[in-house]
Amino acid sequence: MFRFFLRRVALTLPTFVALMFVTFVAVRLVPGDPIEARTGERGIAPERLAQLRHELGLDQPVWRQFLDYANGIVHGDFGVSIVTKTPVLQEFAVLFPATLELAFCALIFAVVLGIPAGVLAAVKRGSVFDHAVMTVALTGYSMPIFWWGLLLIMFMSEYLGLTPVSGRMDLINYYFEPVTGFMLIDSILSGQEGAFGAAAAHLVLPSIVLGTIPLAVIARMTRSSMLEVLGEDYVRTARAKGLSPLRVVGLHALRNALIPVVTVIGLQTGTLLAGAVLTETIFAWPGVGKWLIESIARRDYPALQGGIMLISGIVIVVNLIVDLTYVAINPRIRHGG
Amino acid sequence: MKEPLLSIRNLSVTFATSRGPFKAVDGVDLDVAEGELVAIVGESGSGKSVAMLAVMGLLPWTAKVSADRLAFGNRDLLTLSARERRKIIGHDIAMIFQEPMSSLNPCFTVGFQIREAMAAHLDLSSAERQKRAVELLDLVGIPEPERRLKAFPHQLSGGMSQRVMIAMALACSPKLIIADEPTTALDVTIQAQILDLLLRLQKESGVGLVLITHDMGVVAETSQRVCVQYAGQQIEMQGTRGLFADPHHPYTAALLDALPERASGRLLPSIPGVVPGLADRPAGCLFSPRCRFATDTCRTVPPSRASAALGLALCHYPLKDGVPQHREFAL
Amino acid sequence: MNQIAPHEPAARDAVMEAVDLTQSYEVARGLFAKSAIVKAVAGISFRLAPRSTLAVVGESGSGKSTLARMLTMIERPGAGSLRLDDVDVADADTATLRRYRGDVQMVFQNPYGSLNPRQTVGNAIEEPLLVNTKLSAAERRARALDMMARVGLRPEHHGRYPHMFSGGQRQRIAIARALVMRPKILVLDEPVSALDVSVRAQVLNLLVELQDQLGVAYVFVSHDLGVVRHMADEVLVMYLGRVVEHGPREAIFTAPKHPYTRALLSATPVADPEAKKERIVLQGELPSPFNPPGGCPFNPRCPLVMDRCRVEMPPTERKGEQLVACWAA
Amino acid sequence: MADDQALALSPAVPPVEGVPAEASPLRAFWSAFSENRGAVLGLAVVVFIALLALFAPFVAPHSPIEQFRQHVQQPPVWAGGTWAFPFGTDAVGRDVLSRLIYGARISLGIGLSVMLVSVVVGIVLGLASAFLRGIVEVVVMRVMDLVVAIPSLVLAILVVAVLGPSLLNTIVAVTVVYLPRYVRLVRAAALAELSKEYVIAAQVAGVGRLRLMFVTVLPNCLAPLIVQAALGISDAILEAAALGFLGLGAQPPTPEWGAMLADSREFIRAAPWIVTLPGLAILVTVVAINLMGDGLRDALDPKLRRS
Repeated sequence: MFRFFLRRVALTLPTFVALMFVTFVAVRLVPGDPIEARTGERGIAPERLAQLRHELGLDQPVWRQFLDYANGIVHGDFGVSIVTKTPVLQEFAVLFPATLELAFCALIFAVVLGIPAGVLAAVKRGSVFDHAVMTVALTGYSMPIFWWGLLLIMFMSEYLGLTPVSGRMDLINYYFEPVTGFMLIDSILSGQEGAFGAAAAHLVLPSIVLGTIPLAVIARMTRSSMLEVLGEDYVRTARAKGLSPLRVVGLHALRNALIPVVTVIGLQTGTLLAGAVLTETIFAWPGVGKWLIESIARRDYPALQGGIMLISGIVIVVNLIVDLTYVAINPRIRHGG
Repeated sequence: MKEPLLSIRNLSVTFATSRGPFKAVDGVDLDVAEGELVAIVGESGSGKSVAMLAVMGLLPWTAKVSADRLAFGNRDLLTLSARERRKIIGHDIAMIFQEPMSSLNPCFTVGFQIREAMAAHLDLSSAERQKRAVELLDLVGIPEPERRLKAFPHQLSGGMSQRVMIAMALACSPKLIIADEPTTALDVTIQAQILDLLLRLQKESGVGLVLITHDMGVVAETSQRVCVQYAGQQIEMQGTRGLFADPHHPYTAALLDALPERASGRLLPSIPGVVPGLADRPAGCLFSPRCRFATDTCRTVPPSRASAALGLALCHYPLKDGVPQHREFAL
Repeated sequence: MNQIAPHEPAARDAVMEAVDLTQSYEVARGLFAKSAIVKAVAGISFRLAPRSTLAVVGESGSGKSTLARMLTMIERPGAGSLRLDDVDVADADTATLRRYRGDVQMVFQNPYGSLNPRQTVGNAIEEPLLVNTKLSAAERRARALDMMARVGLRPEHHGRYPHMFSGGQRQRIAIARALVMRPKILVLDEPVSALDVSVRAQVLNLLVELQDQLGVAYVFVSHDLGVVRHMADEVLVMYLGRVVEHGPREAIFTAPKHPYTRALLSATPVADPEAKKERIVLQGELPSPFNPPGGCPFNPRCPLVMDRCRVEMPPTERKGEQLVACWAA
Repeated sequence: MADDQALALSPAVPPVEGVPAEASPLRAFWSAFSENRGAVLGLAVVVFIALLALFAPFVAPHSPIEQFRQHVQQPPVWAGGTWAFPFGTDAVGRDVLSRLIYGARISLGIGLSVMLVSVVVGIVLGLASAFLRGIVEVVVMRVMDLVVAIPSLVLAILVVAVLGPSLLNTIVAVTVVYLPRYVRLVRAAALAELSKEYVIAAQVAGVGRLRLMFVTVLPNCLAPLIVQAALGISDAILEAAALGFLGLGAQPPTPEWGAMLADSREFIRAAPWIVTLPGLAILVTVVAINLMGDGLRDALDPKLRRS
């Protein structure tokens, strides 16, 4: 197990290096000189320019710059935002809990609905329920989520007035300093009555919007995995033992069917973070996705570079954890061939 | 003859396919008594497994099962509720499958799967179940049973897996075991071990055993009675010695002649053509296109069953000592 | 080690001669263990006479499929020599290999997997001619149709796809494809084990007739002793990558010398309920190829095992009509 | 050799009889495909939208960029508008229906070009890594791993940030994002085929590597690739629309559906149709293509085909 762990970790290192390389090269390819971006259109004295170039290490050879960049990242230095002048890592750390909270709730929404729906659809294959689940899943999978978000705001918030339109919190009625960065937890810690409800209400629509595609993917995957497993010889063996259908499906089949589903759930991390960019933009959710889009608009390339590096790094690490979990739940791999 | 454990009359199974209904089993009769070893033999597509899966109630929902009688002891399996039927399945009737490696659930230990069968049907404490599981593995010849119970199926070889399957089948002391090609996936020397084990257990416990196989050699060495199937129909049934000495259905005779070990010349007497599929089922006797004795009657009129003296052959002109008999003269 | 006294008929002219063929693989053992070296085939020698059939018998893990792959040069032998018409092809260059490729062809076990589902029967049979010869399209077609007729396929099957054909019919297509280059040797890897009895007889008969007509030699790999006894002139019994017994068919079947051959024969069910025979049921299973036993590989399961068997590999010696590798024989 | 010997077989080897002639592959495919009613419906909708896109200049009542200043934010005909602008007009008085019809050109165009480039590059890289193994495979697959590690939209944003927002760069960005799926699919399919006996049989027959790659193996990998290509079109349309929505795709006044949505966000209360209709157009198109793709999968992938 430990050997496997080491090997798997070692395999991700080249990906990290390549990621650093790509972000480094990409930002160098961006049209426009970073110095110009800093000084704006007022122009700059040549001596000052040379000094700035030296300060930023731009007078060094390219490989040297890359090594400095990589070295910085390894030591937690992801650059400094041009706009806010704060370190990128620090900005990211402030904003990331918001994204994490949203992504987590969206994933819970997707898993809690998706797996039972997929299992029931597979067991009742060909029934009205199956067709309904598959139709909803297909629609969800095909949904432009930015439009879906707007529709929900239009209907739930503007028309029915059930949920807040945007943001994480009702800041007029409640104010408290962030402790953990997670609004649900902080609202409880603040001790203010109604704060938790307000925080939860803000989360509902964004979670549904962000969870829609994962929900569709998980439901479809669970259904097809379940259908495949239900045809396996060992399920027939379980039925031949006279076990109840609930035990056959809920234990023997589901346990095996969940193995690929867990992998798919893990792979949704990327989808969730990508979807967060859109969802956060629509709901004015102060997370890293919205921040990334704003960085482009402000031509804040260090923030963009560092943000992409950090988000991708998180995805790589999560995928690594998923792989290790996969090993842990699959005895065939756990005990070697 | 003893009261049969399992009694089947005119069992038919029809599958709904996209190209219309497909009759996989067509009019099978079978009685199996306690302590008896009956073989069902046939080539692929003969419906031999499907018939027994129908008895177990293990067919997919696309299958429609009908029978004049399908009874275990004095209980009618056709009218039994699913819940009542599950009390018999796995308890009084157990089944062993062809692919031992894929028939065990890869996610659970061997011990869990054996104990589970007992937990479903027997009133035993968990310590008693564990004790019996150890005894069972010992009985089927698995060394170090305590350690093996903790193993996962992928850690076992094919032969070992089949022994585990047998132990699982025996867990609730069934009255009848159905073994569906239990040795086909195994090597010859392992096959010999498994067959010996099955025969020994059958003799010792007096359980009824239905052995489904395509191998005439296995039939000859194990069974007391043989039921031959072709294209879903039961075409002959008689005692094993009688069947090999004097087959009454032309298909049985041709099948035996086509075995290399029974042939004398350099060329084998082969059967032309292939088993009819869904699209090309002949009007009369299903074997008529390949039968060298076939007449116009055979090609147009479905045959009826001959007497027990003629092996219940489903044939217009059953063979006697290799010569076709006109039914009216035969009896 | 295996100084083979060559077989009398084969000694004069052999179309194929193998000396000490050996093949080892490095096998990854799961994710957690070190990879291991597995000797799949160790020191196999034989001579194959024209128009004759050499049967290779063994259970799974015996190395018989690896041997078949080496003989057809799908993979090169790790060591030893393989001579075709006195040319060593074991480590020949690509050009030599190409020249001899047409001389050794193969028929596979699974008739459903060995035909390309997107290739018509005609194209499958013509493909060897297309890539190896300069024949015109018309000539290729003529050769293919001729070969199809020989295996009992009708001309109208030329443009059909394999999925409409049954297992036995597909095996005929595979045989036609293998024989269209008129090879001297056909390696048949379990050619009938996936077929039903009635169809099996058709294919075996076809092989017999084609051997008479075309004079091709067969290497017939099988685990079915009934079929082997029917087809073979000579039999080579393998166990865990080694030859344990090798001799003329009658000698092997009527007077087996090696305890493994005897066990194999006695374990094979015979379709005759009257036959009373003494059953030798071997204990245990095939040892792990990663960790083969010392001495004779059969010693952990052998009923005649002696102390010597556990430490020393027995030499291959002539005993009666056959060559046997056993201390006790 | 006994070539001159009679070809007639002895009675012991009966010739092959009664192999039924097969239906043409196209007919067999259609009968399997048309079994799935959803797929046929999807196909019909896709064909309809494709025709609209193809004949946009003849079908659309107005120019997509002409601004009718007197008719700003006119509601659609069912909400009290006029037949002159059946789907109403947008904030600057452009005809929504015409913009939607021209938008179909852009979305389908992006989807098709992304798919075509991805399929071609995917086949080349996938086959190369499956057949050449070694360093080629390692490099190709590691690069694909990297692309996959970056969340799709984030990667597309990065590419657009480097190249600048435009329609063409949207295509490049979305292609980069979806390429790994095709490469991995082709490689996996090719590796699966390579382990089958017919490939070994072809090698024994002396078939060379190039022929093996493109004539023997590739046709057998096409079924999953076609399915992926169909579903890939819809994914590409969604991704491009998302970029358009973020202002990183097609630039105004191009009538791109995602960009139309972004333009109309602020009128969500006043003129809900400007928000609803472009999104609905995306949804209907993508659902139709996905329905068709599922039907293709059922028809082409025998493993999942209902028996």
